[in-house]
Amino acid sequence: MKHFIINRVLSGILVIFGISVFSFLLIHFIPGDPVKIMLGINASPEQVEKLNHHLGLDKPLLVQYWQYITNAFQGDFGTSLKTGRPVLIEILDRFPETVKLAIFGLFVAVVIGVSLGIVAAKFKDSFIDKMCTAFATLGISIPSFWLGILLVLVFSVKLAWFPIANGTGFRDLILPAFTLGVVASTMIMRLTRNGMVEVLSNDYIRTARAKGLDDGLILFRHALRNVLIPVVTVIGLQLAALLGGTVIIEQVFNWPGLGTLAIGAIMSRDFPLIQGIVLFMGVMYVTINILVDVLYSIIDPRVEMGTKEA
Amino acid sequence: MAKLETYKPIQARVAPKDPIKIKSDTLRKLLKDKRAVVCILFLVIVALIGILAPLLAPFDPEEQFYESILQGPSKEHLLGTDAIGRDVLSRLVYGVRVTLTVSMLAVAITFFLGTFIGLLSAYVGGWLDNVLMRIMDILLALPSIILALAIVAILGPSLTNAMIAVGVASIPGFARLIRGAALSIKSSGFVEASRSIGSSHSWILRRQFLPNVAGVLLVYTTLFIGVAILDTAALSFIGLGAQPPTPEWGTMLSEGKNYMYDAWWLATFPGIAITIVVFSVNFLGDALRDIFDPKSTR
Amino acid sequence: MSNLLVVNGLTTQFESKNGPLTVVDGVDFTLKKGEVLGLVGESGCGKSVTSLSILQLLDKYGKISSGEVLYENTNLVNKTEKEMKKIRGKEISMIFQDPMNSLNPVLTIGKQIGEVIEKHEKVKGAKLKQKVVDLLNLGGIPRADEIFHEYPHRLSGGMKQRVMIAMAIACNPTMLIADEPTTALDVTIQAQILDLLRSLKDELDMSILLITHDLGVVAEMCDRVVVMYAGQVVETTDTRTLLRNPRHPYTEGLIQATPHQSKGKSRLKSIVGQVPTPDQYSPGCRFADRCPKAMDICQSNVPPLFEIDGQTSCRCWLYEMKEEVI
Amino acid sequence: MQEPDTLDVHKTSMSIASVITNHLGGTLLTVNADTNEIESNLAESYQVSEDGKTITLKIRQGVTLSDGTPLTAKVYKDTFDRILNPETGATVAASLIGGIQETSAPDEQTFIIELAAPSAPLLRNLTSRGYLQPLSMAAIEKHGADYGRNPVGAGPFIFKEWVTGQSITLERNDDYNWPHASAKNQGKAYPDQIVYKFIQDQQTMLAALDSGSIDVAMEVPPKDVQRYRDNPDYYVIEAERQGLGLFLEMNLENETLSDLNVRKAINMAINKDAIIKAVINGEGTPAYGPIPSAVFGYDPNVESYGHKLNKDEAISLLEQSGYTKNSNGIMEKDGSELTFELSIMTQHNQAAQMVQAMLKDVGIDVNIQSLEAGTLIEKVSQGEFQLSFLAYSYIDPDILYLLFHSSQIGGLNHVRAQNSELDGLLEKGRTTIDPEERKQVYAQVQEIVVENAYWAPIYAEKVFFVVNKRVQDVKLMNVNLDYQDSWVKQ
Repeated sequence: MKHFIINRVLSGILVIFGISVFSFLLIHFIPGDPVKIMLGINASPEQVEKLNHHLGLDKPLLVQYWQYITNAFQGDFGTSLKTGRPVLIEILDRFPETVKLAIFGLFVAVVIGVSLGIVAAKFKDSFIDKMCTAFATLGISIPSFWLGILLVLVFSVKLAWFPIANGTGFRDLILPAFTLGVVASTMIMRLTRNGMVEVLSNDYIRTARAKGLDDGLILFRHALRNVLIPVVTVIGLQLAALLGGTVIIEQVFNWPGLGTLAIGAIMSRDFPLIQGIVLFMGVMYVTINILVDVLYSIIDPRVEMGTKEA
Repeated sequence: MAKLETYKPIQARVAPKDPIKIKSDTLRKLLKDKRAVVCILFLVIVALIGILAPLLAPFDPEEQFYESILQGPSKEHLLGTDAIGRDVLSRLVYGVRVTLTVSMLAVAITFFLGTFIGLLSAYVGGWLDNVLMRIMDILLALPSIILALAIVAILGPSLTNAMIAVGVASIPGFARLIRGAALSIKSSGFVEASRSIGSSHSWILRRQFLPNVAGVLLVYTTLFIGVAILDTAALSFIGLGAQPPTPEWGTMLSEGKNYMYDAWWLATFPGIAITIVVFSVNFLGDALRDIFDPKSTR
Repeated sequence: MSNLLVVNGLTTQFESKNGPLTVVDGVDFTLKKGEVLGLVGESGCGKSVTSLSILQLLDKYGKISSGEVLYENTNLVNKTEKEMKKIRGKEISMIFQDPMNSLNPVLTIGKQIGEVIEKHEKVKGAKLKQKVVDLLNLGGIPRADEIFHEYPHRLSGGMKQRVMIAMAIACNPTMLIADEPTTALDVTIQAQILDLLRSLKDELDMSILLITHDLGVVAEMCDRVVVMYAGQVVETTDTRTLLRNPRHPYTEGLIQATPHQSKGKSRLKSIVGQVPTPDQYSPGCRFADRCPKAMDICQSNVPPLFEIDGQTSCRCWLYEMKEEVI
Repeated sequence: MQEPDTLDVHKTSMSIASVITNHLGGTLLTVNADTNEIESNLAESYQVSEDGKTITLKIRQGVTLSDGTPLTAKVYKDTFDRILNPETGATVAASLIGGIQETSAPDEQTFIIELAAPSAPLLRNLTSRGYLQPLSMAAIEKHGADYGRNPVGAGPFIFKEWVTGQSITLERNDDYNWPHASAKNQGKAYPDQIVYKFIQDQQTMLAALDSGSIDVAMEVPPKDVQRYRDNPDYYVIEAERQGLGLFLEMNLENETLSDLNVRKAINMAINKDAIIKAVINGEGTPAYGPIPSAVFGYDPNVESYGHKLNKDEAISLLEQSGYTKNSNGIMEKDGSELTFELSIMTQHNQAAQMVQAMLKDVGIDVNIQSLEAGTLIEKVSQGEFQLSFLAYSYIDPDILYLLFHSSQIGGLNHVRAQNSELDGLLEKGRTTIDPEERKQVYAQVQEIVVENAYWAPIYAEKVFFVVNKRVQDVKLMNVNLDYQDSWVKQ
């Protein structure tokens, strides 16, 4: 177990290092001078020059990168060009909102996905099964931003059940989380269904029935745990995606998450902030992947750490 | 980070236990499957609409009628007019061309590069596999919206660049899927068998790998078309996709968003169009997967 | 010995595209207390479906269309699913052929055995653990307390079958159905499992319905035997008579096809042809077209089950003169 | 409405930050809403020296900042020194008082400003709210880098809380009793608290207004205003935008565009009324010169000599320059078609597509390149463009210096105008103190710009605010909302 985690963490660090180099170069190729954007159209050339120097943007790329990495190791990810606040604080200010949306969205996805998956498996090849699969395909086909707009139009404007843009409380969370959840649930639903159909045809389910256990117990203790194995991977993948903050849903619902921060940072060419966000995403992506693998071995005892294909 | 919600989970949608092989009687099976036939028919019709757009569209998509701006669906403008008086129906019809060409070419990029990387890394294995997969990890970890934005920002916003961005952003996902499928073939014995009798690498790749991976390729490519359409629309939604006045569905949807309250039809019809086309593509993909997947649960 | 289980005219059908298929067609037999009854026949003759029908463990396509299963003179067929749940694993329990897949891979052995006791006898905590460890020892499993926490994939086939047996006898059932318990195991393990079953039968005063296609196992284990062919019982007799003086040509064929040191190096004769599927049954005797002694009557009408003597009955026109057993 | 970058008025480059800090601070001088004349405010009185190089101001007594520091001339001196000090890296504030050489505070009440040369715009700049408000040096030391999120000022409201990404809350300053003369309520402001909510998307903002989670909507898009005019529960406040809503810039370094006939033809091809009707729902006026009527120095007869819509004359002008229409209707000369690249920001998509169609009518082919803001600003300032849409807002005609003076190429002079006569006039405009004389100078500037058709001005627009009737008496104080007299109907 330990050996596996160490080599996974090492490869993770390698990936994060790769991300930092890749994104640093990538960002600097994007045309647009942050200072000019910051000073807006009323800026005179001298002012631009002064500020560029003040922020150290006139040094060669390599020097800037080296400085960035050395600071990063001491936890200083530079300050945002736009707000002058440390990048880490800017991110951590927004991160809880993204986590709230991600967790709640994933919760909706798992509830809808798993329950529909079980129902579809139970009534395999029946009308209900076909309906659930059609719903799953529809869920993946709708552009999520259009779905978001529709929900806002119907539930917030017409029916006024949910407030718009008045903070990130529980009631504000419902619509965006539902939009995310519906799209994400289609994956989980499909996997649960196929997994459940396969598991239910297994001998150990027949043994459980031969022991006279109740259907509910068989379903949840015996069947579901085996179905969880493939489903956990997709939930892990989706959590990483959702924690990344979905730009478009955040914009439609005016959600102050990392997605909006990232778009704002790109638009204003706030290099340190973009770099910080991308690095933050990379670290989160790698950690979640490692967590999914560890979770994998907890759920599926047959997995000896290290032999499982990463 | 900001994820285009659609494509990443594709990996989980298809968990190929056994290699999906192209069967000789594929076409017969395909025609037998009711769903596949319906989808193919629908997509052919959509393609025809695109090709015959000049005949079908009542007006020139870029013609502006200043006196009938923002009008709802009416006799002469079946689906209403947009903010500068252009006919929504004509733009939707011409939009078919744009959307299909863009998604096809984007998927082509994903297909060629993705398959190449996937097969190579699975077949050669060892350090190359490791390096390639780490690069894929980096691309996967990089929020796809940032990757797409960066590509569009560097190359400049245009339909072709949006297409390249969408194509490249899907490569990591696609490559991993193909690698998975290829690995399961490689470990299924007959590749070692044919290598032991001294057949050349290219022969093995051509005769052993490709036919077996072909089934998977067809299935994923179909599924990724849907993804490409959605991602192009998403890019246009944040203003980095097609350039005005190109009638691209995603741009029409994002323009429609600004008139959500007073001109409902501007966002609704492009939204429906995207959903139906992507739905039929995905449905076709599912049908194909069930046909090629020997252990289909159907 | 009084009868524990009486099966009368049991018929089980499976829905299929072209109408229901009768897999078990009017089967009768009785299992006495403390007796080991063999249910023998080539694979595909309906013996497993018969055993599953007794416990109503058929999948959603199969159902018992007629007949009765009297267990301690109550008819199991018209019991509700809820009532059946109280019987399964408590009164009648079952073990299966392929131990490799019969245990849930993600639950510990202790948990899977414990849950039967928890359900039927409401025992919890340390007492439960102790009971499970005793069962494992009873099942002849070494290092019982370690195995308690172990997962199935770490055990060998034989060991897993022992766990299955321990699980089956957890609530000391009065009857055990063993569906080809040793077929998937190699010979040495097979003998150990059969010894275990025999000792448990005596210790727990349990009767066993043993389903197998291997006459060697029948010879070793069973008191009486029921031979099935194409969904019907073709011969019922005690084991010694069956081996020495098989009446039904199909039974003879089976015996000649079984290797035994008494036969020395003589070539084994195999029965020509295969077991017909339900939709291919001939109107008369279903073994007719494979039977070396087939007569015209065999082709046209179905032989009833003739009572030969108190012990033996046989479904074959050769024994027509003996009076009929309905 | 966007989230501001910081509330440190010297360092912010976002106008929204000045809107919010308006409530926190006061200005030395103010502009009378009706007469457009400069009046006293925190400065009781002011005198400008003969040569216009020294301004002496008498600071009003009895005013204290929210952290208790009393307002004295020294407070103003420290504030202005902080702006002028390059270390601060001041942004907009620095450009407002660029001309100042040195300031001094001989006693509690007198604050003296020394100028290198007489600067006409300075007085008006001193009325700009937000950027030039007095700051407390004690608070700046105390919070250091975080001062941006804990601003202190001498205004009717005090900073209370900033929830990142969501809102900024200001609460009433109870001991405030020095409002501007024209305010009805001379005591502390009526509202207890103002909450600014950041809503990126305009439609979502309007949805929030409809659902009641906000009372005041700022910068409401023209197309939605009519809906609220007809709705009894709301009232609309509108003001002329101090700057051009939309104009087309032409890059003089481009060979074809250096020909005056082409630039005039482009001016005459554009149907300004059609664009106003489609893009801003008719809520604006066609623009013929570089500055709108709302800005000091506007010369009304620009409307007479400005270029009007005249397709035939446009075509004849092109023909004069040797262009002839080819088979597919595009003007051609020595084999090359007359085509231009129009680089715009995404929010101008609609107007761009209309101009594209209009120019096509006269035979000029246009390809639109819609870029996001950052890339566009970079390209136009480097001159990597042919045609481009832009808009600006500024309270003083001195903006024309930044837009057309040859020294500003690489900055705002995107068109690369190099006209010595124009340069001279722009410099004179800066230093002429007397308003009448200054008007004459800018009249000539406007004439040269229009004659040379450096731009194709399209429209001047209005800025709209919509307020829920629940909140009464929201006033307009030179383009910004003022809540001094506003009260809430319980």
